[in-house]
Amino acid sequence: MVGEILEIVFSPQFFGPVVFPGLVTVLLVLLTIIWVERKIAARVQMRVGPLYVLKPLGGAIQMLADGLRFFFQEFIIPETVDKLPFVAAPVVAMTFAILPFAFIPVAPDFIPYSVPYSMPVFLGLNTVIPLTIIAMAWGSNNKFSIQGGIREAYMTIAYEAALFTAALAMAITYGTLDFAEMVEAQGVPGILVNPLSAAVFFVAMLMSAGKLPFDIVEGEQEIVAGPFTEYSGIAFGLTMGIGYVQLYGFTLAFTLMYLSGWEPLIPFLHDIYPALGGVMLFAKAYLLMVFIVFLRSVYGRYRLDQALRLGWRRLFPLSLLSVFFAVVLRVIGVV
Amino acid sequence: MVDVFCPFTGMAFLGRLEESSKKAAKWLVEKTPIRSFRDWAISFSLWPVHFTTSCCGAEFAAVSAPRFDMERYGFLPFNSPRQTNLLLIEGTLTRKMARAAQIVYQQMPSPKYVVAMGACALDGGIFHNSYNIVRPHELFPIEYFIPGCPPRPEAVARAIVMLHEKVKRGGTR
Amino acid sequence: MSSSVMKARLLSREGDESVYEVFIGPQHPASGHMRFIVRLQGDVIVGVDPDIGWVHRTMEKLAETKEALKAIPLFERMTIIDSQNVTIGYVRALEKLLGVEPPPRARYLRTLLSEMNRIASHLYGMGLSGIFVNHSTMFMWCFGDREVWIQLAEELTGARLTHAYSIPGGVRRDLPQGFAEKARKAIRYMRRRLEEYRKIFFDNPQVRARYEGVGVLKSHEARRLGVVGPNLRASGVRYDARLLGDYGVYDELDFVVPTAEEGDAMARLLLRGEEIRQSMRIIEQVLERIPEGPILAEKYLRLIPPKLREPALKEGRIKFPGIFANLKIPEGEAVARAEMGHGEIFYHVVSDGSKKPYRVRVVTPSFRNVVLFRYLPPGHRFMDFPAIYGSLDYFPPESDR
Amino acid sequence: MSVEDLLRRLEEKGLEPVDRGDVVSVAVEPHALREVAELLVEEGYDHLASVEGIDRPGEDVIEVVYHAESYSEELWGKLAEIRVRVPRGEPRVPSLIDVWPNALFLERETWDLMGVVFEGHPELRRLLMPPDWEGPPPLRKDYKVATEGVFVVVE
Repeated sequence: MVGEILEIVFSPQFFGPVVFPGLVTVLLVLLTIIWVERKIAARVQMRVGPLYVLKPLGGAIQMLADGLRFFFQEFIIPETVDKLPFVAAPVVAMTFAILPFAFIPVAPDFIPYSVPYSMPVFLGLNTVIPLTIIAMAWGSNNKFSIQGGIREAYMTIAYEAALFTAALAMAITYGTLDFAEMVEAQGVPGILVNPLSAAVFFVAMLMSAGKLPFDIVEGEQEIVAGPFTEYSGIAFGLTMGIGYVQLYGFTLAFTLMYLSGWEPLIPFLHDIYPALGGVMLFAKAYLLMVFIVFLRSVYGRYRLDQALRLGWRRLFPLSLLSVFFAVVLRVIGVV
Repeated sequence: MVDVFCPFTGMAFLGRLEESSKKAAKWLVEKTPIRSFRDWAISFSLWPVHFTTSCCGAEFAAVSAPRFDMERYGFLPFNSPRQTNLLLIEGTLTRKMARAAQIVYQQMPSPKYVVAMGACALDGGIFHNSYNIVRPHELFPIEYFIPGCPPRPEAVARAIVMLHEKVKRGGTR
Repeated sequence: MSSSVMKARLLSREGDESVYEVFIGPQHPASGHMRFIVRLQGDVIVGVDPDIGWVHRTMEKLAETKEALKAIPLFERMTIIDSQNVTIGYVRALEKLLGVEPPPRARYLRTLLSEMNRIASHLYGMGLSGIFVNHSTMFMWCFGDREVWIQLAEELTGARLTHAYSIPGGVRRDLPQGFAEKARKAIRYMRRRLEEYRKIFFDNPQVRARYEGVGVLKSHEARRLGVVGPNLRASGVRYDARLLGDYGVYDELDFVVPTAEEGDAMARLLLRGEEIRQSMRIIEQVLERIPEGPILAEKYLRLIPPKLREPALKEGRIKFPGIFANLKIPEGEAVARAEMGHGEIFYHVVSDGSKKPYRVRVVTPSFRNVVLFRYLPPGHRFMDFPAIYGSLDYFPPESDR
Repeated sequence: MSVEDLLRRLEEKGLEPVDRGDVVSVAVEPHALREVAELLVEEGYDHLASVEGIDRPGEDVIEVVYHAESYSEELWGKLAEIRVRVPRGEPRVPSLIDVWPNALFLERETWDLMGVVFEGHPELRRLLMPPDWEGPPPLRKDYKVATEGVFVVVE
């Protein structure tokens, strides 16, 4: 009985989405990365940042306090909102933010759902989130929210084309649509093979996760909290998490596609349990996330039209160029 | 609020599903370990709403700025009243502003706290005979008053720490 | 541009049903204590209606109910971040009515505190302009460095923000020991920090993208609209109330009133940085040249009882004799202008010969800059609005009084 | 564009300008206000520094005082002051918004706090006072607020 349960728990199909890289790790990442973000910003800004909540660790559980506070706080459903989308959208958004983790391989023999096109599935599932955010904005029935929803809609179209095309370039380079095969095909990290595609993917990733300098959707100086203005309590906790979960997913994908994934594999850990072989992958992704949240202390926010212009006039042509580059590489047979 | 058919009527839910589930949730939240957990979380996550009523706002800004950095206690000024739980009345409350302050207070989800800052928020201060001010204690239940015109950031920080301790030991209800 | 065209741009426009009205404030991350009714057509602003008065604490009326001297701390509350510059105009107006002139040392001390306040005020404005494009580092740095100047001012006057330093006929306190060294240290620190600001903020491509070419105010428009302060000088008009020679010792010092030609938001920000540099130059010169002597006019020193006068002069602290609060202001009128961090403040004091002023009219720089909220944003994107607001360094309690 | 020119031109109009050091003051009738204002603009006074009302219940008038300022270097130190006396019961003066665009908010504030009606001003709405303010304009002398006692002990 216990053995069966353990077998289920440690089967890739369960362990992947639920423990690593899925739900549990997502929560852990959420708890720490926001603290890291606040702590880095504080350090740059000559401050201390969260501290007294857990002094020996520099206040590392600050987000636990914030999260619990949101959890126990009243969840106000205003009279004027459209109740179904208002309540359901954050949950749906969170679901669709976590679902893609089922398609992320973390180690050679540890692929939760082995599909030959995990990359498009991963990206495709992520594109549902903007729709739920627009649903939130519309359901909130608030002027700021609707402005935020419109911004989200504009931004989505601007970055998605570039994001997909950049990923396509890598698919052509490696000749596969599967993350696991991509990692195996990477002798040289993809970022060196096709830096153009990596750059485009990186910027589009920032836009998608709504991180500075592209946190336009939540632009607090103009539209308070954008689509999330009316949310309180646990629902706001969810909406706040979406961006970070998305970021985590994208950094994992970035690592798999451009930073040679779990390589170099640590055989010792991999032998104990295959998922432990994903430690390198996680470390790379986490470092990338730390770098991205560090941008908060360097940049402000671009304007909506500037971000759109960047998306359409720069990123999209560059991504097409990267596809062309990938085709050339393929034809001359470098990879 | 509709009557929901429930086979366990009289057993688990007394009549109205929504109401009794609320009651059950409340009972659960008020139980000691959960309640102290909750009080701990709230006390380390006092987020004041971005609402500047008067010139004490300059000192309020200094409280979250480097030298006094109240973020050490998890104090983070935040955008919308819906996501915050602390209303700091920063100085004089004019009649025009009082109405806005009331709306902001109503928009905040409970549990919520009000701290009044400055002599003007106490009893008018230097503007005690003005024709355009109101006393905040007539409008809100105020946890702490911070005297001073304007109060030094240390005083504001002290009030926040006091509120933090009061919340932590469950003294705010 | 003829004034009728200008007027047409100034008037509020309601717009038709295609206009999307957004109420920014009074509770809003970027409004502070005021409200803007922003009318949008798509993403483009058609009109902005500034709705001020949320902090109207009736200063002009209350000044009529107080003895003239007691109105000094009252007026400080208009611009608590710049309290020496905001009261110096009132003090000058009273001095003109009373017919006293401050002794040279007092004038130097006033200049010293004025410039320290100006730096603190500019840092406040620059910090806000940072947070308005969500550049939190600039905000925190400026507010952190502002504490340096606030601490210096506290050492000089005894209060962090509300100094009430200038009184008719002089100042309240003398220079404390070792002040000059600390001030020079602060100046060295600030010079280094301004370089760092340039690196992270003014040369940041993102900040340049947001501020350059936004909210352009041309020179002739600035003249006609009566815009004041750095906002005026960034449009290429060289005017500064310090140059009038009415107060302080500015005519004896070597400094430049910086101007810029562009007139956009970036120019306004850069100009503030340049003014901080000039203020630091002034402080250095003041510390070098400050003469010895009394800090209160002879006329009022004589009012202090002899046994208190000696210690007061020795300690450099003036304890007000009771009679001082009950000064009768001679009948007449006086105007005074002074340059605050935000711009020029105007006082008109009318006295009927009693202890209390009959009427005090004060027009604050922020109030004169309110027209810009009508004038500048139309035609810009919605997201430019915080940038314009941030660059104007508008302080609502000052405007509402 | 100099102070002498201004004084001469005002005297040509039959007015009596007074030079009080930093202010050139001229008293006009309400109907001549606009004319004088336009003259000042021609002389380089390009904007207003202040519009105010002084309530004088003893003489039953409200004195509306305009201070014009110039950014031209020759006129820096001199303000131009126009004083208009209007009856307290019905204080009406023509609006100067066409002459000085920045009179927009200054006049609106004076209407708000002093009750002076500026004829032709396009938006005389509440500016500083709450929109539902009732009662007399607060800056008038008959609007009383509590005064402070004297707390200073005479030594």
